[in-house]
Parts: sequence; C-alpha cells; structure tokens
Amino acid sequence: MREMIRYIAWRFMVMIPTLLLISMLIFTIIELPPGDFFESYVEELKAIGEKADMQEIEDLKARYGFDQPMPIRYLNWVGGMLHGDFGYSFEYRMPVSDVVGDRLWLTILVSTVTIILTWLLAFPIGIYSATHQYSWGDYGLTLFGLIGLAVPNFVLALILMYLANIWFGTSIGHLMDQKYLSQPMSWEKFKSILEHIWIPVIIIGTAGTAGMVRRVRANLLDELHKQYVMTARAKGLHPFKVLMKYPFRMSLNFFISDIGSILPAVISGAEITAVVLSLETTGPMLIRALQAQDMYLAGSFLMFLAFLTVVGVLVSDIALAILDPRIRLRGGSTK
Amino acid sequence: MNEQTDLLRIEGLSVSFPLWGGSIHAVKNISMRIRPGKVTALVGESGSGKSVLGRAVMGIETPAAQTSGHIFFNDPDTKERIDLLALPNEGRKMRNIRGNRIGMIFQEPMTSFSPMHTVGNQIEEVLKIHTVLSPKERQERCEEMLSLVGFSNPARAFNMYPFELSGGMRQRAMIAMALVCGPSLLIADEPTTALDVTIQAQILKLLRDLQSRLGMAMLLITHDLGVVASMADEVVVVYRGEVMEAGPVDAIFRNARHPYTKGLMAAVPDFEMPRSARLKPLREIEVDAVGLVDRKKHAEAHSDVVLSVRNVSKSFVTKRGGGFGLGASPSTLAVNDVSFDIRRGETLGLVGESGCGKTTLSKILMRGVTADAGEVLFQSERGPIDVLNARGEDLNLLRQRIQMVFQDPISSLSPRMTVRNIVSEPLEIHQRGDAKARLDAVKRLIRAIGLPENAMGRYPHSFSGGQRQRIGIARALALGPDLLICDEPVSALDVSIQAQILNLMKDLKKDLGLTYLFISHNLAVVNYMADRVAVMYAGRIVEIAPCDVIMRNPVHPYTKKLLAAVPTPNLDRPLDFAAIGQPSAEARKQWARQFQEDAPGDLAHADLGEGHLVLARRNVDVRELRP
Amino acid sequence: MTKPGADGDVLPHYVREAPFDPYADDAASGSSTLDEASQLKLMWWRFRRHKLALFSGIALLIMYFMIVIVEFLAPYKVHTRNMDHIFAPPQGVHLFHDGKFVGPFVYGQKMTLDMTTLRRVYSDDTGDVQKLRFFCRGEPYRFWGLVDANLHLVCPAENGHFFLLGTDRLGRDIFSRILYGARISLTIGLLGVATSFVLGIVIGGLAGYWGGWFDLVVQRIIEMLQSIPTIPLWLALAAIMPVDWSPLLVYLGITFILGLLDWTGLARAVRSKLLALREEDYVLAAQLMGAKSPRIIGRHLVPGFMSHLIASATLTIPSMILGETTLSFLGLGLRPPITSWGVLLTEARSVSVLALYPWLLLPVIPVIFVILAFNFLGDGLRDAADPYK
Amino acid sequence: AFQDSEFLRSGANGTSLPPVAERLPKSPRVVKLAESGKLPGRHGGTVRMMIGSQRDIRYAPIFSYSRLAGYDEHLELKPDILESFEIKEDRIFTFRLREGHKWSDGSDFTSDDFRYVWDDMFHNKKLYKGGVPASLKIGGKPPKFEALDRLTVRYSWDEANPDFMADIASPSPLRLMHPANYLKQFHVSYQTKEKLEELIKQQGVEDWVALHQKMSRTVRPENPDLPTLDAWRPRTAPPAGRFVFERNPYYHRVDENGLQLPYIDRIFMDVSAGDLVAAKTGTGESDLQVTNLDFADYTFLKNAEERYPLNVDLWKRIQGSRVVFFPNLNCKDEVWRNLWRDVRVRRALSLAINRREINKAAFFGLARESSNTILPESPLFKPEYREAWSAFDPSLANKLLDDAGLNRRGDEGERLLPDGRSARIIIETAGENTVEGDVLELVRDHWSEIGIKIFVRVSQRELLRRRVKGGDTIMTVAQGLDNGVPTADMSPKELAPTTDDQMHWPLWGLYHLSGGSDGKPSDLPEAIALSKLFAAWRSASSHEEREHIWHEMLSIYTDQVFTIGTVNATLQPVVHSSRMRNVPKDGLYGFDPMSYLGVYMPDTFWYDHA
Ligand SMILES: Nc1ncnc2c1ncn2[C@@H]1O[C@H](COP(=O)(O)OP(=O)(O)OP(=O)(O)O)[C@@H](O)[C@H]1O
Ligand SMILES: Nc1ncnc2c1ncn2[C@@H]1O[C@H](COP(=O)(O)OP(=O)(O)OP(=O)(O)O)[C@@H](O)[C@H]1O
Ligand SMILES: [Mg+2]
Ligand SMILES: [Mg+2]
Ligand code: NI
Repeated sequence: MREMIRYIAWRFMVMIPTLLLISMLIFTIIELPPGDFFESYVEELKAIGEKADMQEIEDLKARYGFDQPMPIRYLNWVGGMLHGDFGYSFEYRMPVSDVVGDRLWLTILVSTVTIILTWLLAFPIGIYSATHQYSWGDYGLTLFGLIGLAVPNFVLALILMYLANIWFGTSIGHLMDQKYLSQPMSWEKFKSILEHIWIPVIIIGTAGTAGMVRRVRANLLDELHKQYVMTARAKGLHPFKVLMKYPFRMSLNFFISDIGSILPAVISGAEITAVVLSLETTGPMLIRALQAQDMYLAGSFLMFLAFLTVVGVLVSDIALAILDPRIRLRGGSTK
Repeated sequence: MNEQTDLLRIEGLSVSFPLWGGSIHAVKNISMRIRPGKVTALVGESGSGKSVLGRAVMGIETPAAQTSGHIFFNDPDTKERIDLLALPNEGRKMRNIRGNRIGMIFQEPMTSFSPMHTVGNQIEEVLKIHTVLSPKERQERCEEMLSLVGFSNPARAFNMYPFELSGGMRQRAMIAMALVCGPSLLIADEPTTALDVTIQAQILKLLRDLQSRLGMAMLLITHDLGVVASMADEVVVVYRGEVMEAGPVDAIFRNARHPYTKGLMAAVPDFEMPRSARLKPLREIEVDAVGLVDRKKHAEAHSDVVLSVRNVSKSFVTKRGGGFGLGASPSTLAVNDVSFDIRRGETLGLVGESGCGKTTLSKILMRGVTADAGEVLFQSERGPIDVLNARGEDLNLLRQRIQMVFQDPISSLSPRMTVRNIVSEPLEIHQRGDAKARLDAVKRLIRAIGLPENAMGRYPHSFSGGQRQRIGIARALALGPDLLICDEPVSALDVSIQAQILNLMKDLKKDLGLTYLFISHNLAVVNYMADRVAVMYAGRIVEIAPCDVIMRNPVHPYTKKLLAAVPTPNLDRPLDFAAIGQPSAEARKQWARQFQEDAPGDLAHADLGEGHLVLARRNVDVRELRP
Repeated sequence: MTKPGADGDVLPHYVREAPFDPYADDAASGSSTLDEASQLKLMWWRFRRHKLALFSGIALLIMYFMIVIVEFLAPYKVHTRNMDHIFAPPQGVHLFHDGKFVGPFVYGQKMTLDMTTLRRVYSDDTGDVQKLRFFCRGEPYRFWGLVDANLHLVCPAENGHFFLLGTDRLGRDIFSRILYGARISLTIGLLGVATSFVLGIVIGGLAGYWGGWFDLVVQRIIEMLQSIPTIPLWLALAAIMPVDWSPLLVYLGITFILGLLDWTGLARAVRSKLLALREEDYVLAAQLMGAKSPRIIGRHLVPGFMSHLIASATLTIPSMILGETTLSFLGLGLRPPITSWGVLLTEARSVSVLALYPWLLLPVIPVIFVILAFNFLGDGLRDAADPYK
Repeated sequence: AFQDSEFLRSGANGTSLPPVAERLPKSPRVVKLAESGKLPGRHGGTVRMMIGSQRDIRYAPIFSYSRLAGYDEHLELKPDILESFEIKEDRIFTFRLREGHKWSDGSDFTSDDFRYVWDDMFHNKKLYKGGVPASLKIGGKPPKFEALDRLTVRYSWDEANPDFMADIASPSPLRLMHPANYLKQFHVSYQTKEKLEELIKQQGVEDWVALHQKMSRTVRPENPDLPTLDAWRPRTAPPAGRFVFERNPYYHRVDENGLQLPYIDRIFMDVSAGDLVAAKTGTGESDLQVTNLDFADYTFLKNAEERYPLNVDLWKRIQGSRVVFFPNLNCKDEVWRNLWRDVRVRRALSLAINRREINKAAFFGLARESSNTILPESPLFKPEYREAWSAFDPSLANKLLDDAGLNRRGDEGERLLPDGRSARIIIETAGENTVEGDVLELVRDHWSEIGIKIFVRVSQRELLRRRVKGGDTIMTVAQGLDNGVPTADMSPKELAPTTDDQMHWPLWGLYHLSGGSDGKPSDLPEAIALSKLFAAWRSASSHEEREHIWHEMLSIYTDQVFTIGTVNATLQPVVHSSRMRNVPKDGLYGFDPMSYLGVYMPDTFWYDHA
C-alpha cells in the first residue's frame, strides 16, 4: 500500500514534465501549418470578397505577440495557462474560456452517455458472444456490430438524421431544437435534447461498442479454459458468477489499460460526427479552430484533452495494479 | 438394500477427448465405489486417467470431453441417490453438490488458484456459496482451516496472493478450500505431493480426523504407496484408463496379483536398497544416455566444485497485509544466509519443510530471483563466473550449463506451444543443430521420458500431471547441462515411471557426469539419488552431510523428525500420526536448546567431520550434539 | 468390467484377467499423424475445419486476386464518363424478356430532363433489350499501364450501357469504380495496420516485459501521442507533406505516419498484459533457458493473448479502409482522380444526395464484406491458435 | 399617418416607445413598392435563417443593407440614410442627414457621430495606429473632413476619388459614423479612469482600446447594445446557437402606405454546420435561405416544395466565371512562364475546353458558356467578350500550340516542352467545392486531347496563396471576376494588375499594391496597357470616358485570355417561405455590389396571411 502511495506521488511528479512536453508538441502541431490565424482569416474574407478589419488584426497581432519568435509565444501561452488564462479566441473574439462555455458540458454529456451506453451494451454482448461462441446470437451480434463499424460515421449520421426526420419529424442535426439553443434548461428543452441525443450516441457508440464486444469476447475466450475457472466451478459457483469473478476480471486488463484514451478517443471519434450533425459540442469548434488556426482556442482545448489523457493513463496504471496483483509497476523484469 | 449404501458408485464410466485424427480414451468403462467414511485409493501409472476420473465425478471436465456411464451419489444429508452425470452440468443441484457435498483437491495447486484474488478470498468463496455465515465468521472459519493445514500465520496467509506462496503452501491452501465446507466426499488428487513428510503427516492426520469425526469419505488419488498403506481402506489400481485390480487395502498390499500391481510395488525405492542398485520400473526404456543429449565435452574446469553458494539471503514483502501505508509490510525471510558447494558429478539432495525456501534458493542459483545478498560462483572451463552478476557471453554460457526442472510443471510450460516446440526451444535458443537434428533430439527425449511420440503435437494442458512433469524434465535435459536443478522432479510420477526417470537421471550422471541439485520431499528418492543431503528449515540449511550419514545418523532435531515421518508402503508400519502430525512450529519449541535461536546471529554451522555440518549455537560443543 | 460389488458389501478382490503387456502400444493416445507436424501445420489443419473462416480467407484471396485484374473485370474504366447517364440508377439484370429466355440483359434507359426539379429521370425502355456480352472486346485499357488490351469480362451491348450499380454525377459507372477503388482500399490501409501492429507489439512488448525506465519513457511517449487527437495531427502532417507529392503518395505517407502513431493503444494493451504475464513461471523458464527478450515476447507472451491481437487487427482494418473519409472531411486525403472506397463514399456527403441518389452508398457493401471476411478469418485464426479447442 | 408594428406596440419588448411618428425622421425614406412592381405589405412575423458558423452573423448588416447611400436593384446609387448627397468633381462629397433620424436606442443621429469617428477614432493614435484608414487616402493623403452643421458633413480630397461612393455603398463599407453618444463611455477622452477600469474588467478585455474595438464592432454585430441604423438590431451576444435580431423602432424607411419598415419583426439566425444547411432548409427549417446553398442542392430543395411551404427560386451568380484557370504569369518555372506569356498558349488552352460539356454535366445546361468576363446583365456587356476564345475548337488549339513551339510529342502523345519535359501542368486548388473537382475532371480529358496532361493538387488556401505569390504554382483554379455586373462607375480594378491576390499575375499586382516597393513591374505590353487604362479610369471625369475605358480593358482582358474562364451565370438556389412576398423570382446573386439580398431590400419582404 505504501508503495502504491509512493508510486502515485512519483507519477504525479512525472506528469509535470510530461505535460510540458505535450504542450510543446501541441504548440508545434498548431504552428506547423503555414501562416497564422490572421492570414487565413484574411484569406477567407477575401474569398468572398469582403475586406478585413486590418486595424483590429494588427492590434491583435501585436497584443498576442505574433511578431515575436515562436519560443516566446510558446512561453506566453504556457505561462497564461498556468494562471488559468487560456488565451483569446481570434475567431470568436473573446476569451477561450467564454467560447467553450456550454459546449464543454454538452460534450461531456454526449461523451458520458456514449461511454456508458457502450459499456452497458458491450460487456453483456461480449460476454454472451464469448460464452455462446458460434451460436446464432454470436454471429448475429457480430454482424450487427461490424456493419456499424464498416459504415463510415458520417454516412450513418446522414442516414439516421434523415430517417429520424422522416419518421419522427426530429429536426435535422444539433443536440436540440434550435429554439432551445440559448435558452435556460427547461423540461421542454430537456425533452428536445433527449429526442436528439440518441442519434449521435448511436453513431459515436456503434464503432466503439462493436470493437469492445469483439475485444471482450476475444479476451474472455482466452481465459475461459484456465485451470482456475475449473477450480471455481468445483466450488459450485454459479457459472455466471464464475465468469464475472475470474475470467472476466482477467480480461478487463485490456480495457483498463485503455482508460486513458477512452475519453480523448470518444471526443475525437465524435468530431466528424459532430461536424456532420452540427452538434453544439467542442468537436466542430476544435476542428474549426484548427483549420482557422485559432491557435489559443485549439491549443488550450488540446491541452485540456491531454490533461485528461495523462490523468486517465495514471488512473489506468493504478487500476491495473489494483486489478492484477501480479503487476509490479515499478520494477523491471526479473532475470 | 443394505442400510449403509455406497456414497459414490461409478458404473461404466468412460471419458474420451477428441483429438486430431482420433481421440484419447482417458477412462475406459471404469466402475468403482466409495463407501461413506472410508478411503478409496486410486493408484496407477501417470496418465492413466485418475485425474480425469476425479474431474468427471465433479462434472467439471472440459466441455470437449465425451463422458458416458453413471456416477451415483448418495447424499448422506438428503438420502437421495443422484446420477451426477445425468444432472444438468451447471444446474443448481449439481452446483449444490460441488464444493459443498463433494470437495476436490486438484493435482496442480499452483495453477488452480486465480492469481488475481487472495487465497483467503478464494477459500472464503466456498463458504459464501454454500453457507449463510457472516463475512467475519467466514474469515474465522477460513483462518481456522488454514491453521489446521499447517499455516503458522493463517491471518497473514489469508491475505496473500497465490503466487506469494510456496508450492506446498498452495497445496495446503487448496486442501483448506476443499475441506472448508466439510464435504461428505473429498476427491483428493495427489494432495500431498508438494509437502514434506512432516507436513504430509500432519495433513494426513487432519484428513483422518475429519474422516472419523464427520464421516467424510475420500477418493485418494496418489502415487505414494506409503500414503495408501497408511490411509486407504480400499484400493483401485488403474492402468491406461482401466481397472487392473481392486480390493481392500490388505488384499492389494499383501496379495497383489495383477502383474501391474506387482510391478508397482517392486518399483518403490526404499531405504534398505543399496545405492548402486537400479530401480525396477515396470518397463525399462532403452535409452542411450550418451546419444540422448547433445553434450559437448568441455575442457574440464580446474575446480571440482561446480557451484559454490555463499551467504545468500532473500526476503519477500507481501503485497497486502501492511494495511494502509501504516507500518512496514511484513517481510518473509525466505532464504537466510545460506552457503554450500555442489561438487562436480555429485547429486546434492535438498530437503526441508514446505515453505522453507528451497524453491527460492534454487531460483536464486539460476538468477530467476534476485538475491538480496550473497554470492554464487559457477566454475566453468573459462574460470569462475559470478552467477548473480554475469552478463553477455558469461550469462549465455550459464544459461546453457545450468538448467532447472520447475516444481510446478504446468505453469512452467508455455500453454500455447506444442510439446515439440517446448522441448526443442532450448536447442533453438542456443542454436544447436539444424531443424532436423533438433526434431530428432526432441523425439529421443520424448521417448526417453516415456511419452508416445504423438505427444509432440499436443499442447501442455492436455497432459496428465505426471506427463507434464516429464516434459519439463525433457526440456531441462535437452541442452545437456553441467548442473541440473530439479525442484521436485518426480513428485507427480507414479513409482514405476518415477523409477524410469530416476534411472535415466542416474545414467546421465554416470555417463555424462551431470551434476544435480535434487530438491525433493520424498526421502526415499533422495536417499536413492543423492550423494549428499542438505536439510533446510525456515530459510536456513540446518544440516548438511553425505547421504548415508544423514539417513542413519541425523543430528538436527528437524532432520530426525523428518526421517521419522516417512511413510512406507508397508501395512505393518503405519505412520504414527499422533507423534508426527504435530505442527512444526510447536515441534520447534521442543527442540534441544543448542538448536534454538534466541537472537539473530546466534546460530552457526558446527562441523561434525566428514563434511557433516549442523546449524547450532555458536558456542556449542560438537560432542554435545551427537546424542 | 464387473460391478464393484453390491452397495455396502466388502469389496471383493478383483483382478483383471486380460493379459498384461506393459510395452503394448498406448491405445489411449490417438493417432500418430501429429507426430511430425509442426505447430504451424497443426494450426492449418485446425483452421481448415473452420468452414466460415476458410471461406472468408478464400474470398479475401479472390478479392486480392481481383484487384490485380480489375481492368479486365470492370466493364468501364474508372474515369469513363457517360454524359447522357448522369446519376443513372442501377440497372437490373434480367434473364427473360416477354417470357422468353434471352440470357443476361438489361433494358435500355430512357432519360428525360425534368426541368422544374432539374432532375434526370430514367425509365427502363422495355423495348430495348441490351444483351450483355461476356469475354468481349470493349473499352480499350492499358493493363497495369503496360499492355494495351480491350478484353473485358462483361461489356454492355454494342451502343448500349450497363450500369449495374448506377452512375455518379459525372455518369461514371459505380460498379467499375468500386472495383478500381478496391485497389487502394485493400492495400494502403493494411499498410497502416501492419505498421501500427508491429510497433505496438514490439514497443508495448518490450515496455511490458522490461518495465523499469524503458516502460516509463515509453508510457510517457504514449501519453503524449494519445493525448493528441488524430485530426490536428492529420492537419499538421498534411501541411508538412512535401507539396510536390502526388495525392496517392501523400495519403500513403499519412497512413504510414498514422500507423506510426496509432500503435499506442495496442502498445498499452500489450504492455499491461505482459506486466501480468511476465510473472508467469513459463516466462521464468524461458528466461532461465537463456531466451532473449524478443523470443520470450514473441513466442511465449504474445501468443498468450493472440485473440486480443487478432480482434484488434480486424477492428483496425475498417478504420484504415475508411480512414480517408475522415480526411476528406478536412479537405485532405485522397482526391479524385484517385479512387478508393472511401473516396466513393464521400460523394454521398449530403442528405440531398442520400435522398435522391441512394445508390451512391453502395460502396459500403464491399467494405462491410471485407470487414466481415477479415473478421471471420480472424476468428478462424484465433481458434486455430487456441490450444484448448 | 405612419403605422407601427404590433410587435412594438405590445410593449412586450423594451420600455414604452414614443409614437412612431416621433421615432421616424422628419422625412423618412419612402419606398414605393408598387412602383417597382412589388406589393406593399403588412407587419409581423419572424424569419428563420441558417448560418454556417457564428461569424456569419456578419450577413445581418449585409442583408439589411442600410448605407449612407446604396445601390438599388438596377445598381443605381441612391441616398438611403442620407437625405441627399452632392459630389463635386469627384473630389468633394457633401452629405446631408435626415432631420430627426435616430439611432436604434433613440439618440439623435447627427454630424457629431461623423466627427466622433473622424476625430476620436481615426485620429486617435491608440485606436488607429496608422491614422486615417488607407482606403480613404488618395495618393497617400487623407481627405479634409468638415461638419458643416448638425446635419451636414463634407469630405474633400485634392484629387478625384471615384471609388468613394462605391465603397460607401459596398456590402461592408468603411464606417464613417458611429453612435458617439454610446461609444464615448468607452473612450479615454470622455470617460473617467475608474469607470473605464470597471468596464474593461467587466468585458474581460485588456485595455480601453480593445474595449472600444469590442463595443464598436459593426461588421459582425456582436454587441447588442451598440445602437444601429439597420433595419434589425441584434439582441444576442455571442457565443450562441441562435442569434435574434429585432426590428429597429427608429428605422428610417416607410412604405407608401406609411408602414414603418421592416415588415418583418424578427430574424433568427441559427448556427448550423454549413453542410447541413441545405438539408435543414429542405425540411422547412429556414424561411429565407440564400447562403450555404449550392446548385447541386436544387433538386432536393425543389422536391421539398411538395412537403413544406417553401418556394425555391434560381438566381444568377454574378461571378465572371464559376471556375477559372489562372496561368501564373509570374511562375518561377521559366519554361512555363515563357509559355504563359505567349498568348497563343493561353488561347489554345481556352479553346480546348468543351464548355458545353461542363455546362451540361455540372449545371444542367443552365449556365452560360463564357470566358471570364462580365455578364449580359451589366450595361457594359458585349457578346464578343463572352465569345472571345471560348468556343470549343481543339484543332485550332492544336495549331496554336504547334505554332507556339510545342510541336514535339512524347511517347504517350503528350506534347513536349521546349526543354524536353513533357507538358504536364500541376493545377493547384484550394479544393473548396465539388464543382471545381468536376470541372477539373472534365478539363483533364479536354486538354489531354491537345496533348497537355494535368494533375490536380489540393492545398490549404493560405498555402496556395503563398505558393502563388512565391511563383511556385504553374496554374491555379479558383473563381472568376467577383463583380460580373459592373457599371462604368464601378472600378475596373479586377481587370488590371492591382493586388497580389490575382493569381495570374500576383507579382505585378503586388507591385501596384505596394506602390512599387515590392513585387515586379509588369513587362507584358498588354498588362501594362491594362494598368495604364486603370489609371486613366481613376482620373476620368465623365461617365462616358469611364465607359470607354471599361470597354477597352474588357476587350484586352478577354482577347488576351489572361484567365481562362469556363461558365458563368451559374444558378444559385434561393429558398423562401411560400408565404413570403416581394422576394424576386430571379435575381442576381453576389456579394459586391448586390450585397446578396441587400439590394432587393429584405426589409420589404413580408408574410402574407400571417
Ligand atoms: N483435456 C485433455 N485433452 C486431451 N487429453 C487429455 C486431456 N486431459 C487429459 N488427457 C489425457 O488423458 C489421459 C489421462 O490423464 P489424467 O490427467 O487423468 O492422468 P493421471 O492418471 O491423473 O496421471 P498423473 O498421475 O500423471 O496425474 C492422459 O493420457 C492425458 O494425456
Ligand atoms: N513472490 C513471493 N512473494 C512473497 N513471498 C514469497 C514469494 N515467493 C515465495 N515467498 C515466500 O517465501 C517462502 C519460501 O518459499 P519457497 O517457494 O522457496 O518454499 P519451498 O521451500 O520451495 O516450499 P515448497 O516445498 O512448499 O515448495 C514462503 O514463505 C513463501 O511464502
Ligand atoms: Mg493426475
Ligand atoms: Mg517449492
Ligand atoms: Ni419567389
């Protein structure tokens, strides 16, 4: 136990340089495409023939140090973030934290609902598939899941959206009817959200669920024949409980090792879907920010994801050690 | 009908495993019975279907197995007669019988526990399923059971993970698990193979007690005819899935009639045997020991000591038990300041109590476990190699020159490699010969250990315990090492096959000059094999001497107790459970003062001459030690 | 054999009468065909039993063979436009005309322009029977860009048309385009899968097996890579790809780099599995035999969770095949004239296309088919490698 | 006899307002609908529109199109906010405001609002570092500003500034006036330090400059408090998914019946993904949609007419050409540069394009095959401009190429360049629409007929621009002339090298733009001629003279085929609720000078039987 606490503390220490490195990486990635926000902004305006407000652009450029060399800009950015100042969105012309606003909550809503639904579906189905290998049920569910996997998300999104509109008259796209968009929460709005949310959840969730089902199944199949399963059966344990307590727990290994990337994966997997469905989540905003090189918005957002990942990885490592006592996190291999 | 019916009647049971191009008939039309409160011993050659039969009774054979026949179980509680085979396999009724009415001790305790859960959790589970006790009561019951099976600190053992236990400890935990519900039938598949004779006696005594107190019947599957003689009421002898001879224990032991039974009896090594005599296996396998392994004659090293061990220590910290960061986790001193030499061409026997650190020690010698302190030197033709710190070429050399047979055969074999790949792996690693030469070598080895050649294409899990053990031996022999560390190499073998293997090992030693470190609980085997014997107790070597000396003239009280506890396959010399079935921690208190340790560092080795060393108080007079 | 005495009786001393020969062949052990077979051969034998997997494997082989001779199989070339058949719906293949058997034929399509909705309306002209020709001379092509030829498996009737799956907005035959698209979809994506697998297993394997500082470093790298979503990476990569690369090369590069970045999830799974497995005795046994890390990982540890690997691989394939659909949403990725299934699918990017010309979604079918095939193949491989089967 | 909207009278919104007659200027602008063939209407209703992103609320002031002076449907310049204006020698511009005209908050709109911009903004070194905006300077010199009285202002230059009025009437004009009353609170000169600090903090900005900028933005109406003169005033502060605009109670236009415009009370701008707009419009979620729709969506939308109360019309786009090939006359590749400078090569490529096929495939045959030039809707149009080298004549093209020295052929029948390379053009595009892709697909075949192979590369727009300017591209694809319906009074700058955005001669354009400090002077006689003509236009003093110059430039431009056009007058679906009146059946669709809907006066659109 004490070792574990020491390990956690130590890992927290390691997190600092990791995050620093990540921030550098993110910064470079954002800076990689040629030009900066203002250039692309001006280009975009020009494309439709509009003139840009050069005065303000010059001002912003100077204020945000676009004339300064890259390392200085990097330091400014990181320094700001440490103070809780996530920078300024040029596109929205307001502080990043204001821009993200509601979207963050909606993103978290969609993501959690998706993740939970994925788990709720994937585990039972995976277990069923493994224990009833090659039954019709197994084949049917596999087929279903794989079709979900094989149809690109955007196609699925278009189809569902179209059908939902035709069958249920659900308005196309978005997380709620547009009339509720900037309204405070109300029963009506909630209902509208419920009416809309299932589409993105299904779309984002299918691929993940199918993948998870296949993985759970595969891992369980590997464990089902182990001697300790026999032991457990010899105790007279109910087969389902046997399954849950022993092979299933063993097979969770892969799942737990992945905790760190679940959230980022769901969020980035949802990006295209969110764009197609025009969801009020952070995905489209991130893509837009990236394309427009609205660097503070994109950067801070990516940093947020990175932070989630890093914490997720830590949680995953700790959970692994708790799950499987054989795992020694610190030591090297014996030999 | 008689008033007292059979507890279990097996009628015409057959079990077969489909396999490529045919199937394996592991059990062929066997009928037998077990009477309430009695012990039926099932003996037979390794691979003859004993374990399969046991599993079939429990209904937990792999689904791939095809089973036919009847297994009637007369539940003494409900007075019902149930055909276990006819019950739905995972039905409530069957589950209620499993673990509750019929307990099972698996042959391979090492792998039978889930590595993810503590021993306590897994034992307690049985109670959770079948009783309505509160968690606290359950834990108490478990701890009580654990202490009955010889854990000196049951509360601690409760919280340990299986891989933190020694082989014998796991086996005892397994026994505790099987017994914790007080079943009316216990299927004990080799319950004492990993136990030293003193603990074995203790366990047998426990079983006896339960038998008489609760009327528990037992199907005792064992190779140890001594145990059979001491425990069994009826004996069934099986060979290749069929019953050869069956009858009351008296009839079998005093009047064995079937050639197989007779052969079995004859193959038992015993203390009276001259050391040079060969054991008489049922079937002698012609093995050309020299041609068997590809052993390059290396230039003889200067020293006649192959391996010298100096002051080696190792302690383990357990994963759980330390509470939440409070206080240091308790650590076990598994090996405590051990020093000895192994001379070229000799066999050093290592015996000792279960959990005393033999396996740990042997792994340290192989660098499988890193020692906390100490030094191990291996003498090669290139001069001495510091085993614990060797690198590069030296290490590579070591890996070829020292091989090990693991105590736990199944877990030391990669589950996803066929036997052929397993046995040829060392050859591949060290690039001996080409593919064809390797295949030939594998074939020779497989034959030498008495397995059919078709075993090569099968995976480890489809073998019997004894067969797997032999695969492990074949693998260890493949490279023709200088030093072979055998951790209980024959514990799962019936006496006949054991004789075969021991003969083989002796031949190799004679012809190729192999050196063995031979860890065993079977003192008769040690007596037969070893030139010198070291006795370990609680991480220390308490006595080391040439074999004869130890066997006839032991000095240390533990050694004495050990020798007294050896069961013999002789109905006239049953074990005196009352005397020897005493837990070792208690026995220790009765040791003479000169062997007791009051403070660390009290004890040192006293030289009694002829290479006979005994661990005793520093200042003790050597003469005092001799009784 | 005999009964073991009646209930409760004293057991009679039974001795089997049959002659006993300890040297007799062990009848308990089955055949001997296995003797010499290597593990691979054994697996192959077992794989063969898995009919669905075998079938899938063969189907995939056929598909891979087909992409070699696409020019011959496709009735049209990939860019052949039929300006008079823009957005033509799929043509049904008929066998009987007027109750008479004619062999496979299609009816000619009549197109009328609906000037209010600006839509081309097609109807079957049942008077115009266009018999399909087989092994025929049709549109000339350059086989593999080397040999000029004009032999096709099937061609439309002279002066006729044959659009099995309809046409797109430039009147290009979707069926032919799917066939051509297979070339890229079935090859490039797999490169990414392969890269990410090799890396995932090697790096994850070493990290899990060695642990210690190596693991620490690898885990931090993984954290870094995982924390950056693919889309910014894509954008950044696309920006730094040399501009004078052809789109195909760029896509190849991106897939490859994605493969280089995609290994993290797998690596973590491998690692965490190995962290547990490396404590097993058989690993110790291999170590003590002197096996080096790659061998231990490759021969002992990785097979232990083959199922997971196979499942992961089959799951990655669709995302690689369809990877470019995401890319094209960002305005990157493959572009016409390069044709892949993903490119074909992105043509159906809007609800209006979906509503009006649903046949543009047909390229989904080969994708589903391939993924199913890979999946069942994976199942078969899994079972073949499973010793317990 | 002025009438108010129910919406305002109900008082639900805002505090009670003065009666409508007091809110209107003394002499409001009376829009005579019946005269222009439209129907006078009634008040009421809400219009839902969709925008592709939040920043597209910038369409609001464009649609609303209230300018000091603006174009009408016939592109004639009329005073709008101004009561009248007076121009002398194209130098002196005198504006007269309407008496009693008020900002949307009820404060007076006077010459002080101009003065504020001139003195307190343009001449504030903090707000405008470079002083008066460049577009107001002629020959580097700003005009003289005078506020003659409360309602009269004057801007006068030393030289002619013929662009001034066009700029004022453009979709996004330079703002000469701002609500001084409101803005003074954010200005150091008028506000106490403490109060300013407080406001800065409240708005989360860094200093008063940013504060002032933020509060005074008009291009994107993000500040709902900023008083406006537009028909609808913003009510929503971003970020939001729906932006609400409400009628401006002080709007200065009335219809002939005395109803204060706009008819429509509210506008909702709903943010949606650009790709979804068509789909949503097709399900009746938009009452008036022009942006984010494409010709390809027409069929879908038209089908939706059956299910939803929609009307789908087709307007004409005013671009000179929908897809244009720009040979880069400034490219680094010397061989190509020389070829491009040879007019025969440019003409040959133009002749080799089968424009009919493009029209048929991509535009249902409804667009017009044309070079990149002005449309018949422009008074300057002549058929010869359209037909210049735009017929499909591959044999002539072949001949021209042979003559130009590209007569050697390679193995695959492709022409060889003078240096022996095969004639392969890498065409670069920002790849923003499918039409371009389709046209390229077709042109690939057309040009391969004359032995020219093309390869398409897509890069990001900025990257593309950079490469063009750097001379790294040989040929690019983009849209044609922005304004295809110019009058002689509009600047012909697009025809001459004037900016570095001109992808056929970026360096020459840059030279002009930088006043000679950057780029390169054009050395092609025809280009030089165009520059000269452009200069002449700027100093021309009469309409006729300008018209003459226009024609001359057009004829050089099209005859020289500096840019290779394909089709123009492509169609743009415009969707409106079937109950909405006064939306023209066919209009011209474009940014400048149409301001999209602007010149058609959306404030006169109204709902029937609402
Ligand atoms: N799952 C299986 N698949 C195929 N064959 C099996 C399987 N399990 C056991 N066998 C075979 O059945 C036979 C009997 O095995 P069993 O384990 O019962 O032997 P045993 O009598 O217990 O031997 P030992 O004393 O060595 O433990 C052996 O030949 C073994 O190879
Ligand atoms: N990985 C471990 N973690 C913690 N304790 C361990 C570990 N391995 C062994 N031990 C402890 O070390 C002691 C010695 O174990 P070892 O396996 O060497 O015994 P052994 O002499 O081989 O016993 P047996 O005869 O029962 O196999 C035991 O008390 C055991 O609990
Ligand atoms: Mg057995
Ligand atoms: Mg041991
Ligand atoms: Ni209309």
